[in-house]
Amino acid sequence: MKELKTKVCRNEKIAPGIYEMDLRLPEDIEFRCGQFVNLSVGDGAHLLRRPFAVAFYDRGKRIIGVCYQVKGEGTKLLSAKKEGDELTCVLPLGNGFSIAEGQKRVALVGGGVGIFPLLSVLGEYRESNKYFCSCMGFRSREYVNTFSLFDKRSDEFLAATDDGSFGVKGNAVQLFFDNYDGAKPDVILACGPTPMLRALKSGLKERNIAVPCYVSLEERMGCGIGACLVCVCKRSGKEENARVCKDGPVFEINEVEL
Amino acid sequence: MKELKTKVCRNEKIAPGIYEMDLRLPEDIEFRCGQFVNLSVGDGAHLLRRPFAVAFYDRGKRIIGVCYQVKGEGTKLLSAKKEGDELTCVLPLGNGFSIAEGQKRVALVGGGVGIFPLLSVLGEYRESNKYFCSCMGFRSREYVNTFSLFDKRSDEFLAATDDGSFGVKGNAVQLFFDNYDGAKPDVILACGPTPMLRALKSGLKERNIAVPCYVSLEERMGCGIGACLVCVCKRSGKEENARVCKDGPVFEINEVEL
Amino acid sequence: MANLSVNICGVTLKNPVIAASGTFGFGKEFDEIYDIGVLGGISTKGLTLEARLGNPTPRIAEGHGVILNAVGLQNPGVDVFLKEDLAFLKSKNIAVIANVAGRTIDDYAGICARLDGKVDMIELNISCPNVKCGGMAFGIRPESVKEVTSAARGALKSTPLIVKLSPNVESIAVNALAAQEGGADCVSLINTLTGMVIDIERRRPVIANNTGGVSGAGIMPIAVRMTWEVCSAVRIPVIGMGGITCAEDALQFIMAGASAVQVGTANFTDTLAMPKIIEGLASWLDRHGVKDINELRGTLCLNG
Amino acid sequence: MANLSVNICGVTLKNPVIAASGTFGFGKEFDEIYDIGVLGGISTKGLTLEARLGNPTPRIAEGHGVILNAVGLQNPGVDVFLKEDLAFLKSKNIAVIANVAGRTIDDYAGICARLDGKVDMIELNISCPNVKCGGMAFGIRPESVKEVTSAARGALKSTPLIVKLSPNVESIAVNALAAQEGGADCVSLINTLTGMVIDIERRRPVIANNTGGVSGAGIMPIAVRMTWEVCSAVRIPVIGMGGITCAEDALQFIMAGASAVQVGTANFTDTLAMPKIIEGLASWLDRHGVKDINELRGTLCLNG
Ligand SMILES: Cc1cc2nc3c(=O)[nH]c(=O)nc-3n(C[C@H](O)[C@H](O)[C@H](O)COP(=O)(O)OP(=O)(O)OC[C@H]3O[C@@H](n4cnc5c(N)ncnc54)[C@H](O)[C@@H]3O)c2cc1C
Ligand SMILES: Cc1cc2nc3c(=O)[nH]c(=O)nc-3n(C[C@H](O)[C@H](O)[C@H](O)COP(=O)(O)OP(=O)(O)OC[C@H]3O[C@@H](n4cnc5c(N)ncnc54)[C@H](O)[C@@H]3O)c2cc1C
Ligand SMILES: Cc1cc2nc3c(=O)[nH]c(=O)nc-3n(C[C@H](O)[C@H](O)[C@H](O)COP(=O)(O)O)c2cc1C
Ligand SMILES: Cc1cc2nc3c(=O)[nH]c(=O)nc-3n(C[C@H](O)[C@H](O)[C@H](O)COP(=O)(O)O)c2cc1C
Ligand code: FES
Ligand code: FES
Repeated sequence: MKELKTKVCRNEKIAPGIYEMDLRLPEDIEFRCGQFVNLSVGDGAHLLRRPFAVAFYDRGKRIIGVCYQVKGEGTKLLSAKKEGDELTCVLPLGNGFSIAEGQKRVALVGGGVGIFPLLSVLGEYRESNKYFCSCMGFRSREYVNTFSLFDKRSDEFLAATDDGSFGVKGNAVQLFFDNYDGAKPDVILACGPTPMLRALKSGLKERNIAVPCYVSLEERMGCGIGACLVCVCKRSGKEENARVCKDGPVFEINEVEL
Repeated sequence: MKELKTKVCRNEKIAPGIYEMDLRLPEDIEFRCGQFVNLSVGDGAHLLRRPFAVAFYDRGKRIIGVCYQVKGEGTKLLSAKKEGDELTCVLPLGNGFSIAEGQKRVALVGGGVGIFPLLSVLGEYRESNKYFCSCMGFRSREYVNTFSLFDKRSDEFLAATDDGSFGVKGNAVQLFFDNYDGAKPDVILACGPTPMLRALKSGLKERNIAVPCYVSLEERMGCGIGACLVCVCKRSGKEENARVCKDGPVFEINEVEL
Repeated sequence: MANLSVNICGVTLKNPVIAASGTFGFGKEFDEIYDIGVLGGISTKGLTLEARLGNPTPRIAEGHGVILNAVGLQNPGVDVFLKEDLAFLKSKNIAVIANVAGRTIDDYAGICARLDGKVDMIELNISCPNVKCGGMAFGIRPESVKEVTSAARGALKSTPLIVKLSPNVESIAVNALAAQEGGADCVSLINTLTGMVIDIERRRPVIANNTGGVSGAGIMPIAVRMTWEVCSAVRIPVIGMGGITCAEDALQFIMAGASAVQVGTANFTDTLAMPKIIEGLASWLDRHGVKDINELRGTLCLNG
Repeated sequence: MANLSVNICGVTLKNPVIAASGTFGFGKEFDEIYDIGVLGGISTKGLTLEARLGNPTPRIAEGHGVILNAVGLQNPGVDVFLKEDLAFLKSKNIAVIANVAGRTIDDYAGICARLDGKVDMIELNISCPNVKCGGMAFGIRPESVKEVTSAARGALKSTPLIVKLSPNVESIAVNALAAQEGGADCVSLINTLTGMVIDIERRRPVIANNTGGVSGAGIMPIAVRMTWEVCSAVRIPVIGMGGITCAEDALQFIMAGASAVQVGTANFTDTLAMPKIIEGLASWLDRHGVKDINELRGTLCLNG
């Protein structure tokens, strides 16, 4: 974990309300897929950094890419940043996804901004012999750009939209279960809004699927490094909390209460 | 008085710790010399605008120029602004200097950042037949750039530096009185730190000089437009305050307590 | 377009956005920038019986996201206000709230008597931290809040009385109840929090008065919490303020239970802040399909 | 280089910069970013007798220049701290201040007894606004401040006792005096101010606990004023905090009379905030020809 000054080298709208920002790091950093960065928004009125998944990483050029949706004031400020602007950040944060040697067939299930952490999985395992089946849900065909990267890099790409304007009508979890038999995953990696992850959890239970499933969680953060206990979630069946920023953001789906 | 969005079109260091910033106005504004602008510093942590004299004005291009010294946080933030950055401002503010028809010989007495409001006088009376004698004081020869404009535009230019590294050793007020007989002004316009203005006031009294003398004052401001009564000074011999932002910043030197 | 007008103690405001006392003078200067007739109302600079010069300068300092002021009630006195400034405000067709401050209880009663029937509402400033005697002294303990309120109430025949509460207290809700018991028709809050900024080079407080009142965006969470506490405690209408800079901020106060809001420091940061807030409210309501701003008042649901 | 070390109640700190309770855990995580051995000290997360889970999430919200938190004293309990976390902090050679919180007066005494002689100082958190019983309740009225202080004092043989004061009171100086009378060796201030941020889309408070404690840069003028009031009132040393982000901020507290400072929220904005403050102090002193930071303590001159 390091506190670093970075320079914006690109900040472009890639879909309605969604931007990709590339940041140049001053030094070499090692990342694992699913890890995140805690980014300042560059205005004195905002004391908290914003956590974003590192969606892309070009280690040679020392450039990380984050994709973010404009939600509140912080992301609005970020969207106005220009090439050359400076932002500070802390990174790499969190545990990240890991895929065991024996897990050959990987299902990626993503909804909304939850798809971005999953992009880094495809990046990291680009050269591997794993088989990736991506089930992605998004609002409408206007967001199709955001998702084209999954299409290109996945061995199998399935899309759902809320309004059916692209792929099938429905959400990522329905899509996943509808295609489960074809996908036959050894491991499931998922990220998205909490209701989606809840649906995934209960769907797995109902169908008695015991395949390991890892989810990346979101929680409001203070320090982002594990010190302040702001970002906790409950461990299932224990009187104990886990820190999303340090013990997560990736948890085995049955390990935590959603 | 208007609230306007402006764009930075230049922001350059012209002397140690001193910058000139040019701002493009979205519409035509009429200025009088000695008026000022109340400028945002472009960061949410700073709720107050900063007042600066409009040192230059190119009405054709709709560009105003302010020269500022980096003092605290606000001016530090300003110094980091780049071409294209947006700042909001309120302008034109204050009463400004006025030179009566019959006042042909004008003495300008300026010290430190107090020289900048006086620059606008030379700009406004560029085409007039007035005779300008400028007595300017500054720290050392490193600041000579800042003052070169006075040199070029004044009919007579006298300089003093604290360390004698340029012009004579001393301050602007000493310089002015030492050369008073040559300057023979019909009106004196002055700006600078309060101790300097006090010295000017008592010097005029001692020497029984009755030539009208106008000074531009500085005071911390809230609204900048006359509503909040934050920026007052005392009117001499009256139980009454004047507002620097609205009734001033220019006052006849005997009208106010310094 | 949605209805923005609200009624407080029988006074109709065309919208719930009022200029906060001390930041807007008597309206003339801001009217050079925009037509202040668009506002719901204005609370004047604090008026005293006689003219006052206020505190020495500097009277203002800046913190991070906040400012401090110690103007100290400079004003021309209530009679000059009535003669020279009231007519202009009346001509603007906005609710005119006279903010009044006194040294003694009799002062408060006396000023109220002179203003009775001439302005739309009176706001008792018993919470100004920047004057040596009077001012905040009355605003700290519930007993004295009640006492000064009833004295003012007794001096008024027809004008509704607002009591402006200090946040520098143990329980602002208890003081609001005291004002209600004393006969207040409305309470407004918050006045400024007491603060200090030190110039470390000079090793002196920046403000000549040493301490000043903290206001501006940074205090808003404290002001919202207090507004919610007071709204939960009293039956009378509440006017909320403290750090409001945009329509969304104003809506936090309204959902917490405020009938209207005042905007102070934001007028310094953006001289058009209030007209923007009013437009912002209208467009928020339209976007959310809310027909009447009165439907939003007190709609806050607590968690858990 | 100037001397930065200070002595508080017989404990020597290599510099006056202490990590504020609750923002720094037990130091392990920040030590992954920089060697926390450079700090003057650390005040631990609030410790209770038994382990606690704290409040539901969200536990944090943002205002303008401030944040709000309602973590609610999640901690592993004092015994686990002693067994698992203390050794690491001791190995860092910094002053270890155990921040303690209880539900009852007996709780406070019990925790103090367990910590006595094992840590460098104990800081009584009688001012946490984010827990239902105990916490702030003790910190509001001077009588109960004194009572809980003497109970804690009675349970301690060798460890100096700091009492951490709440700003949500009528007079923090009166409460500081009450702590001094109760036997406190030192007071620290301020804890957070109570606030609320409303999510207007959901019409609910952002924080699950509804209200939270306001901290960060925006509260600094209030904290400086209170530190100055307390330093003017008590004989015992004072530790100042609230919104400090840089060396110049820390110097405001020191000139107001504080012997040391704590830094909380700034650790979130910049994980290197504290080492930068320490370096900044050293270079400010050198630039100003001040040989010893102790020479600056309480050097504030009032205006007028
Ligand atoms: C580990 C992690 C990875 C994330 N990755 C991405 C990503 O790749 N792309 C993306 O678009 N979004 C991502 N998010 C969500 C993103 O952090 C929030 O959308 C963002 O912080 C909102 O900031 P704001 O200033 O626009 O909103 P505001 O409402 O102004 O923020 C106020 C505060 O709440 C916090 N906050 C608000 N919403 C969230 C949220 N959903 N999760 C966490 N904190 C929140 C902010 O960080 C800030 O502290 C991620 C969140 C986490 C925890
Ligand atoms: C009418 C007028 C014209 C001015 N013209 C110029 C100019 O042309 N060039 C120039 O360099 N300076 C000028 N000044 C001074 C300039 O406004 C201050 O140097 C500047 O505001 C300092 O801001 P800061 O953020 O660096 O300081 P900070 O200390 O961070 O400022 C804190 C607050 O104090 C105010 N403040 C601090 N010093 C002064 C001061 N001397 N006068 C007024 N307010 C102050 C700031 O505006 C701000 O509100 C002028 C001042 C006035 C009143
Ligand atoms: C410069 C200034 C002067 C003020 N003068 C008064 C006053 O005369 N009477 C009063 O009741 N409040 C006065 N206030 C307090 C404001 O009316 C308001 O309560 C406070 O500033 C909080 O609102 P804000 O954060 O929107 O500014 C003053 C505030 C400022 C900033
Ligand atoms: C996330 C968080 C948790 C906190 N937990 C505690 C605590 O357990 N005990 C305590 O005494 N103070 C606690 N505080 C208060 C801080 O120690 C400090 O008093 C306050 O934040 C003001 O300082 P700052 O503005 O530098 O943050 C906490 C503050 C924050 C932000
Ligand atoms: S954000 Fe501080 S522990 Fe996770
Ligand atoms: S700054 Fe408000 S009256 Fe001058």
